[in-house]
Amino acid sequence: MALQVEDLRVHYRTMRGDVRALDGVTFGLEDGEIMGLAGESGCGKTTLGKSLIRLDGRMRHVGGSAVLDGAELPIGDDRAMNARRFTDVSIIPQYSMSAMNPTRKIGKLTADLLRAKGRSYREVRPELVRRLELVGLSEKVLGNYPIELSGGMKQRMVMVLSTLLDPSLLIADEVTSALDVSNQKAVAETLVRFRDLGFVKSMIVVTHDLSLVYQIADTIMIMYAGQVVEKAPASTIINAPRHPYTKALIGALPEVGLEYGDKRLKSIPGKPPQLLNPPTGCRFRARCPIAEDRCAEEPPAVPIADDHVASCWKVGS
Amino acid sequence: MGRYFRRKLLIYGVTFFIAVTINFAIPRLMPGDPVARMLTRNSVANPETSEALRSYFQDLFGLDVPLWQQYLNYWSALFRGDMGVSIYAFPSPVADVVLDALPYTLALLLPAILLSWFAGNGLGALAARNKLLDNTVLPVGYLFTAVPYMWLALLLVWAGGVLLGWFPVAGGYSFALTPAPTWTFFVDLVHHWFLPFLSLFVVALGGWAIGMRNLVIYELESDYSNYLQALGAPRRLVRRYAFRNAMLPQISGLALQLGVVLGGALVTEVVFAYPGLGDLMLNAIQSQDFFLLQGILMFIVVGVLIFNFLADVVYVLVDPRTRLGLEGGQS
Amino acid sequence: MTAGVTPDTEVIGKRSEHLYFALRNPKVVIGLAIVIGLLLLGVIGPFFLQGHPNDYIGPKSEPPSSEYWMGTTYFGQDVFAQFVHGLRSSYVVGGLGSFIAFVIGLTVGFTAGYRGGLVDEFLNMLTNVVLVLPALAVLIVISSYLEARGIISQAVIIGLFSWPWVARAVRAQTFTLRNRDYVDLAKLTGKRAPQIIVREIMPNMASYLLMSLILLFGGAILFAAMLDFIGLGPSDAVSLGTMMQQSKDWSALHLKLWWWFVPPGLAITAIVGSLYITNVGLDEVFNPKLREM
Amino acid sequence: MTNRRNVIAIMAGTAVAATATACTDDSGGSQNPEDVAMGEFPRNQTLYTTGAAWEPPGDWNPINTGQVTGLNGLGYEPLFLFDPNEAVLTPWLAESGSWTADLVYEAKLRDGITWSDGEQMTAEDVKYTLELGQIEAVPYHNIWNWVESVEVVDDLTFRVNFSEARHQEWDNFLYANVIVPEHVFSQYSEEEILTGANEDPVVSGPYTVHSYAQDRIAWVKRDDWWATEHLDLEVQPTYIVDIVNTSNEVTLNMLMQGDVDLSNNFLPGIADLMEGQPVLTTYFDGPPYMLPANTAMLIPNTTIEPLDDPAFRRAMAVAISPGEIVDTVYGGMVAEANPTGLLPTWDRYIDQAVLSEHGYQFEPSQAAAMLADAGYEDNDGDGFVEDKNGNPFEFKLNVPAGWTDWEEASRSIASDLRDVGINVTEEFIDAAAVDDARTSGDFQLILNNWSGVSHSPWTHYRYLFQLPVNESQNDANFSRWESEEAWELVQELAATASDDARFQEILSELQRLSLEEMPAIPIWYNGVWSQASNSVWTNWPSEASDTPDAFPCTWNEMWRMGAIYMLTELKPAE
Repeated sequence: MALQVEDLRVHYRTMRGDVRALDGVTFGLEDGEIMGLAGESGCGKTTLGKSLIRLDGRMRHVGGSAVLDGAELPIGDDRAMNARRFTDVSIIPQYSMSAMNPTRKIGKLTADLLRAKGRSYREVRPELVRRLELVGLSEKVLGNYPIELSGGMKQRMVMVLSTLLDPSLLIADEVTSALDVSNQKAVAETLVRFRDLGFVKSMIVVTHDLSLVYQIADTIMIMYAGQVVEKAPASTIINAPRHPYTKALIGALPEVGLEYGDKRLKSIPGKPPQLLNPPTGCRFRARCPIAEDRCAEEPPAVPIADDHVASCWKVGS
Repeated sequence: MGRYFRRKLLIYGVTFFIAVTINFAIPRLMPGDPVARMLTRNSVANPETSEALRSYFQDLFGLDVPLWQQYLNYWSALFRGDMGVSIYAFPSPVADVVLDALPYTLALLLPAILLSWFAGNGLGALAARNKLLDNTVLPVGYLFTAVPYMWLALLLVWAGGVLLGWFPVAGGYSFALTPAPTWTFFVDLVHHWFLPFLSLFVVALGGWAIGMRNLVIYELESDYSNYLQALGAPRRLVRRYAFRNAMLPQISGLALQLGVVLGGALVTEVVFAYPGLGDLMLNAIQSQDFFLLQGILMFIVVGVLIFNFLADVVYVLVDPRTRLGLEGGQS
Repeated sequence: MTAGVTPDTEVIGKRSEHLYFALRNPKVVIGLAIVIGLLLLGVIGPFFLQGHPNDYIGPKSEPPSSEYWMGTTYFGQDVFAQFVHGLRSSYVVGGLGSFIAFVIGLTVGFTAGYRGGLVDEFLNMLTNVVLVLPALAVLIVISSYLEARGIISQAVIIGLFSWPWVARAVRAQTFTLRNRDYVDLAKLTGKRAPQIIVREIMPNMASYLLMSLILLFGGAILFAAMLDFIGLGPSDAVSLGTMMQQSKDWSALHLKLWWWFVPPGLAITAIVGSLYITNVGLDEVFNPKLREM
Repeated sequence: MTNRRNVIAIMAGTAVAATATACTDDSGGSQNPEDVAMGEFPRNQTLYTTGAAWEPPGDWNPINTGQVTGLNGLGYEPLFLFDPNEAVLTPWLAESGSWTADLVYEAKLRDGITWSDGEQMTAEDVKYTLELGQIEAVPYHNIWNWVESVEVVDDLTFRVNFSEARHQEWDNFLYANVIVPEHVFSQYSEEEILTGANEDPVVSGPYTVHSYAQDRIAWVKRDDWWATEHLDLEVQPTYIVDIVNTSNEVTLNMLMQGDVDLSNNFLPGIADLMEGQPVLTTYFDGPPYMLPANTAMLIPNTTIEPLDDPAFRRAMAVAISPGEIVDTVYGGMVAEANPTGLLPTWDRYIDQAVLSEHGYQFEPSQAAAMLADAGYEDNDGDGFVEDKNGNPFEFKLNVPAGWTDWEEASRSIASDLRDVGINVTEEFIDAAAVDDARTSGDFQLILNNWSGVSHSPWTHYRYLFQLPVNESQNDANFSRWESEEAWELVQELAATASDDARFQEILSELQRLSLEEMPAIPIWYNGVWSQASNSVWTNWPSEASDTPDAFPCTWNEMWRMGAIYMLTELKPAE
């Protein structure tokens, strides 16, 4: 078990009070597992991604824990967390295009980062160059400024950079959203390759693009309104989802390979509840076609198979 | 890069052209007849004499030919470095009078603007990372930027000059000295220079500090800063990057601010009777010496243009984006 | 990234959110309080004082008293009367000057940014030219040739030379906004350019425009003060700048008439300073990032 | 003589030198004697003055005006000085001079007057100077309307033949114009003579130019000044540094810091300041503090109704309160003008009979009455009278914007006039615009004070009545008042010697005319602004009997009226 998250609660401070972006999230991640994390925007998937590496200014760690390789991640403590970043946990951000300081040569940037981690650029460089070639970048880019690279090049550069110290957990946050279909494929494959080559142990791929996750992820976790609704092997989620929300999400999925995500979700009647003071019980019940009185109470996480969990009253029976 | 500079130079060229044209046009559209003024100053009794003088000055000032020809003459004269004769300092040529005053203004302006720039940026950067500073230094900064130059200057003279008697109250150097390459003279120059410089420096300082503070904050919130932090880079590194990038806009700001600080210098000089362009300008105004006034404006404009161009060069040197971006690099 | 906050911003509109923070931002509140306070004094004050502020109403060089709140000048003019009238005209210059500059700046900026192409080339050139010209020097030269100088004429020439940086910024903003989908949508629905600019683009940079207007205002007041100070002020009216000049010319400091010398300078500092502080406050209101500081 | 242009080089040079010295010794080289040679004026041998120069030194040419302070007096000198107390010309360069015949004037120069380049001054120089006047554009060109020829009798004696003996005008020339060295000026082209700068002037006076800069000129004492031998006169200061006028503020600061010994510019509130600053003195201890220098008058444009009506102008005169201006604006630093406009110097010429008959004083009610009698009434009830044809009128009183004391004065005048129903408002326009208006006649009311102390009231009446009225009036009769009778008298006056009985008759007649016709309304006497500091130099001219009574003034026209004696009488402070 590489990562074990227990009842994680993270809130957003706003003028109206706390928005419960993560409200008791629990899941595990095996070594070598690539987990797709999907759901509507606002469901908390990005928040979860961030929580595991760096809370931004308005986030507050309210409760729960995340244990990585047997050592707890000090989510609430930015300083303590620093020690784990890059080496243990790393991220490929949504904004790869603008992730690198525009006024610093890429090589120098890398050197700075390594020095901060007490590693010598000179020692790491050969490996770095090898990995660059792996993703089809020449050694020269190290002498370039980010603006001299194309979008795709930047994306790959960031991927190499983020995984340079072989972190055991990598969070890929909407990495493909900015790219065209062909690049998406390439990036997705690169992620898998990185895992296979052991550059990263396990990976959480945050996305709204189910079809893409389906191709690379071992497991998929679906979130709704700040909570986990279902987690199972990719194929199970796509072919035999149990939770009504997942069903709605996948439901009429005609064939794999078509981009779904938000476009499709709009067809689910109603809107997700706002998380300022969420309703008790099952949060999907307002939109749930099969909701019943029981759903007014918090549904349990029902283990369907040993690698398949769904939080719904109806899946048990 | 070449294209970048060609463009800039074009702009400066046009600016110069327009400035010269304004310079030429304004006086001729405005009331106040310089020749009549010379005559009244020569207060000549009998008509025929005044007529003789009038025609004499007429062609001395080149007012006796058609307008378009005056304009052409004006240009050709300009390139010969001939800006006409000053009425205020008759009969010295305008160029000489201005050149006399120029060093003083430069000596005031350049240190004031550069030092305030460095100090201000430092202060701003500090404020951006330190809540306490942010709440103490900045409000003061706002006040300083808001103080009318001359008012501050007057207070400084009164305090440092009259009450304490630490500093001289007027002039570029002691009236007891004649310029000479001696230590005494140099010390005296500095002594006279300090208060005017200080009042300029203080006012400019605040502006830079505020600007820098905001820029740094923005940079600290930018994507690359987030990425750095996500990868566990120490705050020192993040700040260093942010500061470096925040400097860039400040550099182009340097050029733009020049005009403003220069304005300050003009009025400050008046308060200290500091023999620079500002003081000269006031005298030119009071004696309706539009040749001199034009000459001064001319020098100022050229100076500002040069300074701007230097700023551009520096900018290109420090910011790869301008450099590469204009060589046609992607994105 | 906004995933987490989308819910609440849906619930509470941006406008009210800004207002909410504005009213809770000390910088904004204090700054505006001072500016408006002095404004009111300048607007209302004169109505309670009869006669011209330059009339010789009382004893000469009188220190502040219950009768003459700010004392009297060297000639026995009521400093308070001059002060309130001065405030009024300074606000007029600031207001009118900044308004003119603002309008020019917007028009040039929007046209350049929205039309692009040659129009942009030309306007941008124009902007840069005026930007490089040393404003005060030019103002001095121009106004030194005006025969009868008035507050209005002063405001106008100030306005005519302080617009470029607004134009520049607006142009840049427009560039980024003009390709937004809602603008394209508006285009498709056949709205005409001015409409689009006013309805679609302007609202999206309202905060920015407001702030630049404030800065212009402060700048105009300072410019006016400088002109007044070197004797290029309105020859017929009283402004804070002319007060400052008068008190200097009649060596108020030497004659220990501080009550004549201090108020005008202090008032200008207060007004402009408060404007700047308000501005920073608003900046924080409009940019949550700064708010977190 | 060094010039400011070097400063650029020097600053650079010094910076280097300075840093060099800085490394070697921090005490600096100030003990080094040659620094003094470099021109560091010893304070106790130097007189610092300001108030005379309004522009940077750039013109050492005595032919045209607008020259550096002291050029005519310290540098060049006239044949005679005018003694304002005795109202007589006293010999200066000339040892003696007199009318040897009706149309012949002969004078003898003092022996052994040397120009600063060592040349002797001879009658040739005088002849040359006079004949320069034959060039049209030379200001004293007009003497050749009545001078016929100049002959050199011997080295020191010259004779002038006249076509008409204009005594007053000739006297005016004798002390108002300086003698220039022929051997220098004959080298100049006509243009150089008219507008050349004449740097490094070759002079006959007690000082020569030491150095100058944009904001100052320094004079250094000559050791071979003729007057030391002939008149046993010795100018006390070795150096005189005259500082170009700056603002009142700055001048006051310098006075109070003891950087300036004598300020000849109007400084507001000096009266109040002197209480706290015993070291400062003025000519009189109490009001009016200053000696009168010229008469400030309200000039009506008599070419427009109803200003063309003497009765109306007299009413205005009665309506205006000079006292208000004297007290409120000047804080008692000036005196009310005599209705005749004649300066106190000329008191002896004032005809009391005429004055008591035609004189007047501030009396609003009477002014209103006078208006009514003259047929000016307010029929449309707007509070202001209309002109004789019943048309309302509104006049502007223009003064140069920025002339603070005049601005205040004009406010006071305008409100006085409004009080009696004459609709006048003050308007401050540019100094140049005022000049143009005054010269071209395109104005309604202005203030002017160009009638100043001189050897004879003739200048005053020339100023008032000069005819003909030209397109542009440059220095006289700005009212454009055409009184043939008066002008006849003025011309006769010009040709009448002061000791001639006819002289007083003419003056009485002119006084009557000026009071009846009121071409201009005298209001106050501008002072010979003079604030001196006793910190370094003492024994300034003052009313006290044990001090000199010369004008304590550095204005160019004052030296020739005895101000030069101020320098010979000064004493270093203990």
